[in-house]
Amino acid sequence: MLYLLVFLPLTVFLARRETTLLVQLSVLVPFLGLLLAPFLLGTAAGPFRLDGVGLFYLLLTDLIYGLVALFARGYFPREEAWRFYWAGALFLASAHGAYLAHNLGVLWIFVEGSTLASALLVYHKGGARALEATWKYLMLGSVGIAMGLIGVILVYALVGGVTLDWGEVRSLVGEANPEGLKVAFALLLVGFGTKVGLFPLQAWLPDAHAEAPGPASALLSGTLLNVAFYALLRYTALMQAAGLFPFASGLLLAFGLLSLVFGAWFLFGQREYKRLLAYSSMEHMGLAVFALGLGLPWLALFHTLAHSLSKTLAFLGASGILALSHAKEVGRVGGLVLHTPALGVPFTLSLAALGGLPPFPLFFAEFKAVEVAMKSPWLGVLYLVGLGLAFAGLLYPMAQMGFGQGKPLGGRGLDLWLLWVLLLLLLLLGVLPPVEVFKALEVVLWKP
Amino acid sequence: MALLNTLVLAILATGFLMVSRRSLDAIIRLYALQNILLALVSFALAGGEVHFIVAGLALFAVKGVLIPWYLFWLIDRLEVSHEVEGYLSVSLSLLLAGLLTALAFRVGKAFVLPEAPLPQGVPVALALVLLGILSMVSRKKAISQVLGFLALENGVFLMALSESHGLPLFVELGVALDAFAAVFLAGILIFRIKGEMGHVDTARMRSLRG
Amino acid sequence: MSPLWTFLPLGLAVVSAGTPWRFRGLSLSLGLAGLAWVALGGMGWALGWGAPFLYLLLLGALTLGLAPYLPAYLAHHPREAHLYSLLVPLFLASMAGVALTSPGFGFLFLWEGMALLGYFLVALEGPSALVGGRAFFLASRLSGAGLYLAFLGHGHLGADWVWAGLLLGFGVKAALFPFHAWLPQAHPVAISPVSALLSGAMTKLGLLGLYQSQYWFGPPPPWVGWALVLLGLLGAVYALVRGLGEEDLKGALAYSSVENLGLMLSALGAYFLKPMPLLLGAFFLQQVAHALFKGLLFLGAGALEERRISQLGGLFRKAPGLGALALWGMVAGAGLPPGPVFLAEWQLYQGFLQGPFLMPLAAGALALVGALALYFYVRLFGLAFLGLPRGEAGVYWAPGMRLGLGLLAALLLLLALGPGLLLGPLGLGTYPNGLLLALLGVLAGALYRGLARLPKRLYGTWDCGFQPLTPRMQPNALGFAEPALRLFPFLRLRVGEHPRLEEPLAEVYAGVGRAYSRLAALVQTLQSGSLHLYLLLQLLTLVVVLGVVLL
Amino acid sequence: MTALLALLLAPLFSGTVKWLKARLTHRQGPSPLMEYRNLAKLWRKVWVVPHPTTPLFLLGPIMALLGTLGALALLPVLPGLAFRGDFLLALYLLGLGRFFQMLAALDAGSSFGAQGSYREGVVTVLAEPGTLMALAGAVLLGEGFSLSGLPQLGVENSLVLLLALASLALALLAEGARMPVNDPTTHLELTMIHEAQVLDHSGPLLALYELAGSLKMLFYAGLMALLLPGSKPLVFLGVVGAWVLALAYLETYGVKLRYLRLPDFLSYNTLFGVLALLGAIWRF
Repeated sequence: MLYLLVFLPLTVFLARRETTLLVQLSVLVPFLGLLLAPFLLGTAAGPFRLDGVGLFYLLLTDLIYGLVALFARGYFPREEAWRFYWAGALFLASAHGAYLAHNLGVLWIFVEGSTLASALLVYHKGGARALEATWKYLMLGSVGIAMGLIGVILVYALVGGVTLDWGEVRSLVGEANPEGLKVAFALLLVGFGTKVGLFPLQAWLPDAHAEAPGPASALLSGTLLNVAFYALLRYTALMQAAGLFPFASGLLLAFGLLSLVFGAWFLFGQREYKRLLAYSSMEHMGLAVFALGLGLPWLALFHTLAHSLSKTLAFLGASGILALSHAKEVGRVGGLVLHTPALGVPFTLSLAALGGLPPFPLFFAEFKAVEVAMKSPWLGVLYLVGLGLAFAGLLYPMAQMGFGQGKPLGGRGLDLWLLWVLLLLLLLLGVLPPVEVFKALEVVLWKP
Repeated sequence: MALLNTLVLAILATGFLMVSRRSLDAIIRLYALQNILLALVSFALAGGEVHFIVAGLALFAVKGVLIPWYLFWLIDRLEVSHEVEGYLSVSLSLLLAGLLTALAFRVGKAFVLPEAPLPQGVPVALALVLLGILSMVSRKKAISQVLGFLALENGVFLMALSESHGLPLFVELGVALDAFAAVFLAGILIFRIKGEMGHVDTARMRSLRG
Repeated sequence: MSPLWTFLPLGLAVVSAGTPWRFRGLSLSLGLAGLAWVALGGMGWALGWGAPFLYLLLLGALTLGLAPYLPAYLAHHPREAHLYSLLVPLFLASMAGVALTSPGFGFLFLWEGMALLGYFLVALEGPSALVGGRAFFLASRLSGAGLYLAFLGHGHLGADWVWAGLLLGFGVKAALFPFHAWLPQAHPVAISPVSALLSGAMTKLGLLGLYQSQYWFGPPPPWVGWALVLLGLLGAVYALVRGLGEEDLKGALAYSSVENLGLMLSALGAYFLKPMPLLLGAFFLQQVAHALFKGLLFLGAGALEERRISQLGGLFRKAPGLGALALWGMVAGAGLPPGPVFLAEWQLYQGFLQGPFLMPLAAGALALVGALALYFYVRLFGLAFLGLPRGEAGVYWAPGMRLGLGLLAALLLLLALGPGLLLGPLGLGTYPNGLLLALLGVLAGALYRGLARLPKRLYGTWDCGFQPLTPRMQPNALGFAEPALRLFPFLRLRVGEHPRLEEPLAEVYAGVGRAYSRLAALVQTLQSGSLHLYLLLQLLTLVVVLGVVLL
Repeated sequence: MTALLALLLAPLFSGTVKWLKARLTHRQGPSPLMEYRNLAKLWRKVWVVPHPTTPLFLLGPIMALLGTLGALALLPVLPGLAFRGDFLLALYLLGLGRFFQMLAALDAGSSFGAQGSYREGVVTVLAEPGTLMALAGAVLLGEGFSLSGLPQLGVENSLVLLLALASLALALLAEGARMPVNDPTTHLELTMIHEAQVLDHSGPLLALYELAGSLKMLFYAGLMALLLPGSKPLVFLGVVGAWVLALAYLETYGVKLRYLRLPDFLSYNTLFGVLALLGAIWRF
């Protein structure tokens, strides 16, 4: 059954280039995934095994993929839609594989696979800018992932070269040489950190997010980054099992804070809204890594969930704006809340959500992080300063695009109701954060 | 043991040559040679176990034959000069390569795990990785960056060999498949870059900034 | 019981938010919410349940005034009316919620949510509110950061740090100098009912928070008290002088808010240094009085279609009712007897004079504030409502608006007649202000009637016998203030064909902004587009991380 | 009580000053009682309503008079009201009168009225803090925080009370719009403060203003009297008499200050106020 789940997305190719059929299949597949996956919890097959954390990310990915696929229907012209759906199917398959993999080697393979598939997503139809972005993404991503592979090899060697099965490695890692593990973790952190988009490894991220077509950007930010983060999560849990968490924590906190602060500065100087959202992804992945470094995996999970939903909403909104206005710069779009509320209200609110305001879930996540970080006050203060700076970076775009000078947008019919669905989800999550669920996931991940 | 040492040193030598040569054809040939040497190392380490030999053969087939052939085909079709363009002169490249290798040997000790089957291979592997990144950082042609990446990949492979007899077979194959897919995709992209911009100079691809 | 009470106002407001399209429903539910808050707050305050209930009373009073006003106003300004009628009740609910919760997640949730709602309410005014809205939001988040520091750092940080966080958090909200600059930018650009809420109610939450903090986090260190006294008075003087040069009527009112808040902050600071009931009386009485008179004035300003003082004039004759209500508001605002603000200042003077160390000198600053406030409100009322009209400014003055303003004015009058309603629970009394009010009213009325009956003759204003007077011969907004502005060299007055006022403090803020922009631009160079640089960065990161691991 | 006494005394006070000034310049001068007749005459006259005016035009003189009377009512020269903080109320009642007077000056839409109005404002800003601080210093030394408990000039409190007296004297000149702050005899609009404000008021309105102006000076004289030892009503009369002499002298032989020099002159007032308050705090 798990193999079925991995290969299910590839059934989309049966539709060939029939757009209608492609859309139907692309929505049906994640829907099936959503239905099927919960029943497969705990089953195993070959190198695959579905545990709670994997299931969580799998469901999240399927949910977002389904929504994005639906949105893409109205976004792409008929003749180029197949490119998106084909690449998307590949991507979804590799994401499924990564979340189902219970073997560190297989996990690596699928993470790399998702890089390649998402490179196709970025490339989409071509053009000089998209090519440039894809090339940079491919190079940086491949080098990073190669570093990660060295880390995987070291871990494999450290546990005696007998197994890469996650459960077994975790029980074996306690006796492994701690110095070697540290080196391995450093390599893994830099390797997967490149894909997560941590500073200063983020260079590919804004290019890829900005040049990919809108729905693809939403997929990249909402799901792709999670794939790499998931790998990082697994390895951090390994370090914890080996009793090396304090060491890992230092690195994670440093990368998290750096990403936060530099993300804030990048945000402040940015004039194109899609790049802006990309930098915001970098900032938020930094925050998730920071939460992980604080020793709160459940919060990191929650943060990625909240970020994925908010960012999907933001990118779908942004792609709608781009499609209707053909302007990339913040300054050339304005007054969306006033003139185009169906699009402007959810988009502006998504920026507020990314700025960490209630009643959105990122507020809860940041609050919890500060609460714990304040135990070592300087950490807490730095975190607060970073959050403030990041908000300052988002403020101008939010004000200008939501309420500034601008023309009403109109024309093509997009499925804007999807944005409201996402907004509703965010509100629900923000008002009633299911902390207990995440605490339970933490147990799966953290305590054998 | 002496044979293994020689092989490892030869691999390092190919790495150096790949950094210093200015002709793409030569570098591709060197890359093929490096893969032959790696395959030999893996056979030498296999100790008669069949699946290691299978893996070595498969890898040789993909990386020693298929990829070089694909790259030759690529540069023929591209109709660009076969010369490597870079930021660094040959002597400077070699100097930096020497420094990085020294660093790799200095740091590599820390990487060597107890029970590693080929301890002397670890610093060399690390050096290959660093040299690979060096050529990616310093060379402008898209295709030479791909070659740098491939050299890096070989370093990783050597690392796997030296530390632990390589990874489990299916993982190894999956990794090779990914590497091949990456190179294949890169090749397609290079074609498109040439078609779209009329050059394959990555230093001139700087329209995305800020 | 605190959480339970929180839900009542929330529920009421949500009910009113549920009727967004029918203004009549909005009016009714706002009125009900206002009544409930007034009743609940008044009862709570009288029974000694604490300061939050006074705040509830204040909010309820303001809501009562808003109930008839808002629908009438929105009917005339239909743009985004449905959004306003959805957001205003939610905003009210968030304020009531903040007042009734104690520090923790819920408090910050409501506090930051209030900031978001407030921002939307300001920003809905469109491009003209862009800068002001941003200033508001930035300040709100700054205040939020201060509260995070204080609330979450409590127990891990020393009292000094906690109180620094509280000063930042609540102080920014209450326009503590020099963090006041956002207020005059943000409050005037919103529509008038929103300005009234922001100035009248939201800023008070900062004061309430500071007051409550002494119970939440223990008594403040002495420097907090002195900082509040000094910065409060400094802010009051600064804001009045700056406000004297303000051309925008609502902007000037916003500066007056900064002044009043400064006085309240200094009263609280003095109370921290020496707990005297008098100071507490001043603190609370001025809060309610300020909310009422500022609400009255802002709502009144909403009736005008022109906000530049130099284009106004002669409004009293156009709308005598509005003029009379505004006059009452301004007499109160100028801190003159028998208005309730004077009663607060009267207590504040006495508190200062009995304060420790050099605090009696603060009475001098207070007197300066009083004199400036007199000048300030003479300018506002005199130039806008009296004299010859300088332009064709229209007045929109619907019955609902009249009722709203009338309600607020009546409540203000009630406060002037019986300040004991508020001061009683504190065990304080004042001189019989109601008697004074009645006496002045009766005597002035009698004299007025008498004089009006005496024989009189209608004639033009004396023009020295030269050419007839024109409206342009009256001093304009800056001209009227110029002699006073010259006394305060911390503002630079540029006279000439286009006279203007320069504010060095604003240049400081702008300078900080520019420096930060430069820093951000510098960081952007990391993303220069060069793949080689990116790869190098990646390599260096690896080297650094490995170095950290191995060394 | 004090208010009634002052009300009776006020025309005499200003009349006497006028008469004395005339005598000092060797003119016959009007009788000191002339002011009573003058007021009665004004009261009977038809008053002019300028076109643009509003009820504020009328309220100006009324409130100016009522405010001043209210302040005077709080002076315990003759036994009267007394409570904590009454001195603050008294000063602010003057302010109330001033507020309406300034507004009434703006009401007619004349540029002169406006000039007078803002000049009055500037004088207030300059004079008020010092006066209040000086008075507060004296009150702090006394009992009950009230005018009725003010200390008498003696050896131990001489510094504070002398400073307070000096400050009150300056305040009288400034608020009463007398030399050297303002020249009450000229009617050149550009130099005036008080006169410019009342320019458009005529007949009974002018009478009220005239009365209020004299009363205001009597208020400060009364305050000074409270600080001096002796039987209050008698001291009060004495102080008033002294002021008649002083004003007549000052306005005969003195000159009016340039308007722009006013801050220099009135900064003495602030200085006295600060020193008096400091003296009261540190019990010099």
